[in-house]
Amino acid sequence: MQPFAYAAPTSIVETVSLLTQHSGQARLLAGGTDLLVQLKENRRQAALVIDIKRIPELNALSYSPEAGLRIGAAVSCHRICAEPAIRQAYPGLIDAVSLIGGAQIQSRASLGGNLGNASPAADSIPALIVHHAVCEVEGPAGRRDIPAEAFCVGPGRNALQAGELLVAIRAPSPPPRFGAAYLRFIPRNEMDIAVAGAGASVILNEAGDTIVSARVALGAVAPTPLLVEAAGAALAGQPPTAEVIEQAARIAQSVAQPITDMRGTASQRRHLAWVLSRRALEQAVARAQATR
Amino acid sequence: MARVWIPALLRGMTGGQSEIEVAGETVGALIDQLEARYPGIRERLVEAGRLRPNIAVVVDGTRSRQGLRQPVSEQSEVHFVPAISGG
Amino acid sequence: MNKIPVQACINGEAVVFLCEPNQTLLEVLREELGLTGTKEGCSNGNCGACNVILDGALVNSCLVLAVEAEGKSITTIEGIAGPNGLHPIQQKFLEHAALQCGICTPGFIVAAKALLDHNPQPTEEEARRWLAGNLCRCTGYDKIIRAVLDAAETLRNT
Amino acid sequence: MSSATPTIEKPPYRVVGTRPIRPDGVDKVTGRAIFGADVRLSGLLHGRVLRSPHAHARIKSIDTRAAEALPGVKAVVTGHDFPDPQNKVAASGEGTVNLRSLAHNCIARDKVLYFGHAVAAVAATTPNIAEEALKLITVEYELLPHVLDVREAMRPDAPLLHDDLRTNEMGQRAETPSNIANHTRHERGDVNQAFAEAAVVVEREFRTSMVHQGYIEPQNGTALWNADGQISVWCSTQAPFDERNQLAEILGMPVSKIKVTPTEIGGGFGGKLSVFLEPLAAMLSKKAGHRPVKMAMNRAEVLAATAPTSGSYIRVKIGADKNGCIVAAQAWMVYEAGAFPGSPVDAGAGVIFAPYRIPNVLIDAYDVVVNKPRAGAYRAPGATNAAFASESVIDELAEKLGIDPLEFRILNGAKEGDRRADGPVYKRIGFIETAQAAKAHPHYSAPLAPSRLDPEGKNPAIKRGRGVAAGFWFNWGGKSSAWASLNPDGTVSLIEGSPDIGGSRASIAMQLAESLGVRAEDVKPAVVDTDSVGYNDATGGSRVTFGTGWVAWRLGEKLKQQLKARAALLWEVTPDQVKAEAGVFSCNGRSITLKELAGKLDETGGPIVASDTFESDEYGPGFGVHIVDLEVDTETGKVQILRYTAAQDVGTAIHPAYVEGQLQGGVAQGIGWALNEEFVYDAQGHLLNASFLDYRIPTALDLPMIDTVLVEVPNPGHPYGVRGVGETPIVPPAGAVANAIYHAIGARMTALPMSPARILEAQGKA
Repeated sequence: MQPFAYAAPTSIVETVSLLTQHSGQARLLAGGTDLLVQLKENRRQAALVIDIKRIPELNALSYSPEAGLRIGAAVSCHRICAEPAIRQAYPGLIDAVSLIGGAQIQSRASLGGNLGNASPAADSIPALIVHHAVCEVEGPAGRRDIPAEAFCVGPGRNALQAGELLVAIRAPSPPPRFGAAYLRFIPRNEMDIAVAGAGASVILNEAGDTIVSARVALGAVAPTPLLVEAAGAALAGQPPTAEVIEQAARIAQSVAQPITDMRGTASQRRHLAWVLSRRALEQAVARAQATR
Repeated sequence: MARVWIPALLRGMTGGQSEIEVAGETVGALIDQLEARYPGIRERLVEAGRLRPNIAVVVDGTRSRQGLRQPVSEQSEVHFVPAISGG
Repeated sequence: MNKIPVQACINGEAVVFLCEPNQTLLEVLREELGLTGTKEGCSNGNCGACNVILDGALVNSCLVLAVEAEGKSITTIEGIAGPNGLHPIQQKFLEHAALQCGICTPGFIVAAKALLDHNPQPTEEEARRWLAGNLCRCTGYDKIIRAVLDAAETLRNT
Repeated sequence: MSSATPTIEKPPYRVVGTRPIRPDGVDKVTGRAIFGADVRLSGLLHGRVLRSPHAHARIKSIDTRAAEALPGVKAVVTGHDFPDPQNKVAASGEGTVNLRSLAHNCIARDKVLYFGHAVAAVAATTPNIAEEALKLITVEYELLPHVLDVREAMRPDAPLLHDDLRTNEMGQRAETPSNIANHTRHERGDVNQAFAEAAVVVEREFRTSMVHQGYIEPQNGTALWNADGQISVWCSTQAPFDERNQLAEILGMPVSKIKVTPTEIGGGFGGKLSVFLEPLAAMLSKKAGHRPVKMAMNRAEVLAATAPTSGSYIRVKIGADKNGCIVAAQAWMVYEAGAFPGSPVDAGAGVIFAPYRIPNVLIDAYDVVVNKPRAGAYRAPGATNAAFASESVIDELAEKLGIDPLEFRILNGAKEGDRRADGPVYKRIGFIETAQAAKAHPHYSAPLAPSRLDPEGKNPAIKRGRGVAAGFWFNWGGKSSAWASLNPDGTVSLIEGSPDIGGSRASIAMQLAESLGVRAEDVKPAVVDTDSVGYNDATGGSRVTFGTGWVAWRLGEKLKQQLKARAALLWEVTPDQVKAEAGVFSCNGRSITLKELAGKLDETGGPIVASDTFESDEYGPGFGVHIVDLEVDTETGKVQILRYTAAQDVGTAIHPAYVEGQLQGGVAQGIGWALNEEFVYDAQGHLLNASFLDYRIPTALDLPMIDTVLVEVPNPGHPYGVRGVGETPIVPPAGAVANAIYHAIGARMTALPMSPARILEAQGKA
């Protein structure tokens, strides 16, 4: 592996200062499941690797129905999935987080890393989008929030400014009759990167016969994960019927701008955007109905 | 006399004949006999005094280890096939 | 590059080693500490041959920096057998002929140990899912899964 | 689990057919076994290889000065450091290898021929320094046009890989250079007339992609070129003696100066029959002042630059009469050889119609070089591609004729005395028995296995189907040598030279134990270096349990004869009066156990050893018939295997657990090849998916349990009836899966892998 220096700061302030000093040459290490592979393959360069797992706030995980969910950027997928209350409240997020790698990767990979890596195929991001998640970042100019759907700005590029780091991801407590799901397509049953992914969430009315609001987000079909606002708009106020869902899925498909690469063809991905959006919506509706 | 099956790509040399009866007690002797009848055929099968490295001889259903020295009987059936490899 | 001293507990013993920041835990285990039972199959976290248990969690040691081991407890394949002999998982791998070439075996056994530590009664599907990060090219997994399920039963009954 | 269908009563063996724990087992479950990369020598250096970023280019210059100057770097080598061997052919596995090609494949000389081709190598004090040094080597390339597709490579205007390569047609070289290295033809009868008269004819064309053996242990090698000129090499190899020959030629040293020690080997499947790193490590060792150098590939190098097996283009046409008898079969087969001649296309041509009795046959086979890594053997090399094509067409013919697909195969199945498509007549074979065993298996009469994706059966997008296919592999005998010594406690030390890649120490030791009359546990096998045992052919071609096992049987017999003589001495009788039965020697009412007799070696004349070397041609081919149930998510194109049964004519199963394991492992590889595995190259010839993330071999979650049916038709040509087992099981799966997909969705798949994208495409969905 390429040579680099290593630091394990214990505070955010220290980290921001290291990032600022090494402008552009420092990389943050949480689980390392993306970063170390990239450094080994020389796909990214680093003069300094900053291990953020010793910063208490980045390792904190909390949830309450009142305050919602707050996941420190370095918290492992495994820890998130191990919390029954979180599993219950954030089914779409759990779908996604439990898909990221096998047991070995789960115990190291973090949501913060998944976001920071900004892969168009990142599983967690469409799920965070449909859960209305917000990314909390801190930098030389203090803290600010970035909505999950705005966090990625291109393949491998995120919205962090120089010296900024992702501190935590927050998601509001779901309202009653909320359901969410994330589905991805991979050729095997494990150990693959999504050929396409789709997250969906819905809030049903009290009677359960009308969609109050909905979100659909896609992965791996554009340079960044995509929030498909038009699909959400088409669902709002409609009954959760097969026809309505089909129409929303077709809208989602229509905004996909996939490419052909070694993992899939553009036409396959466009097709999958429809299949997965539809199935994710069906599942989100079923879950919302099950909460009644 | 032993029956030699002529490989398809050598049948141009035997006037299209695919099976030829030849006398001889070894594969080498059979090839000598063939060479007498069809000059040039030996060179197609033999290189530096041995069967070409990518050719195997099968006598009576068994791939020979002895190449040109492999004994044959009056009733033998002889094939020249590609030497194949396994993993 | 200055070497960094690291203190860790490996297979129950306190260990101090020096490493460079760009050395992986796998490299240090194998090359510096002589623990070559942990295997390198892909060095990218895709095969599981280098699995170790790090503070109770199953990890790919190729995707852990050696410096990250500071203050941690690590179990490698060399630490699976007890003072009285093989661990039941190891014994069942032998009885079921769950290995052919044996290169993936340490990783599978470490992963199976981590599985049974947190789920003593996995279903076949759960075992397959947990072990999906461990690649085996020889066995078709059939005998491995049987060995793990059988070991789970043995462990439950002892 | 598995069921066994003995068709012939076996003798009452005491050891053969039991399931003892393998002798090397404890070392392998505790991490103590020493694989190639585990070798550690004092003063060890670490080597890394600089590889070509281009598919085809001339090397104009290489500047290694900056790399040599990096602190910690001890040696750098390029192609100029090596002698240039003559065009000379040597044994490799069952086949042969051109040593000049092999040398040029290990390190490029004037041209690089594929992405990943080795260009230079560095030895340094740490792997990371060696890696950094590679970045300091400057290579000036002149890019040349490249060709990746075999049919394009065959065109007269295609870019040529080798200026001196001319098509060989059974000993005749063509006038002009070409990428077609070899053309083979098998012809019998008149196919054109037979097709004209046939009631049903099916013709289709098939494509398969280059695939990799996917062994989990990367290639590695440690070499010490000592100051006295002796070269020691430790490596993971299937073929230590072949590698010794290859090293001798590539390094320009006599064989006697080279010792190859085979370490434990982490899978091979045909991919570890020849050297890659070892010559580089040796030359680096010499240049670094005779310090040992260890080299190991990373996964990307393994995939890009070892010996994957050929992608192919195959056209198959088969005709049958109205009674369902096959009357003619034709195949036109083109296999990628990669950068140097030597694809397994001839083997493919030998197996493509092998299970069937066919009166009129025409097969043309072409070996074609392209700008990809040198193709090598992969478990029944060339056969899976071929059987995918032929078994798909056979299935379609059976369907058109309205005959059950297994019944159709039995009706046309080859038996003793029938002629193989490539000419020779079969001896005793077990194809019909195997097909009948598959047909009689409960799987074949059971309803389709339940869906995994849609257990409640509500989703009309999920379709299920069942498919069958047959497969054939020649097997091989080869040469084996071994020796054994009797210990005073009645155990036997067995010294062999066949690397144990899947449990062969056990199956070989068991054959000695059976013939001598001791327990399996009483034989202690060791696999040793090339100086310590006589010549052994490769562990490959399914030969070791057959060939080395035969030698072990003879060793047991030889030890037994000597023990009889010792007993005779004690009792003052002649050796032929002594009987030996199950480890007890007796004569005229007196008896002594082998153990007791072993305790009296010193007083009866001293130690007893036996050595033997042997080659047999009586190996006998193997047939497999497989049944698969699967489901297709028609909306995503994804296939899930639900149930799998593999029946095979295995001769006698010495250690049935490892025989089952061979079948299960072959099936798993075949399923991976069928569904997802492929090399993906971009237009410039760069391998895009050189990782286990994107080269998708099956995981535990992708497969069900794999049922095996061991059809024991003992091979009359072996003392215990052993046949080769390991390769046949990879042959049928692709065809069986293709046929099952057809029965699920009604579309014939004609390309491997049958990936989700292709299945969507076949349904017109994407």
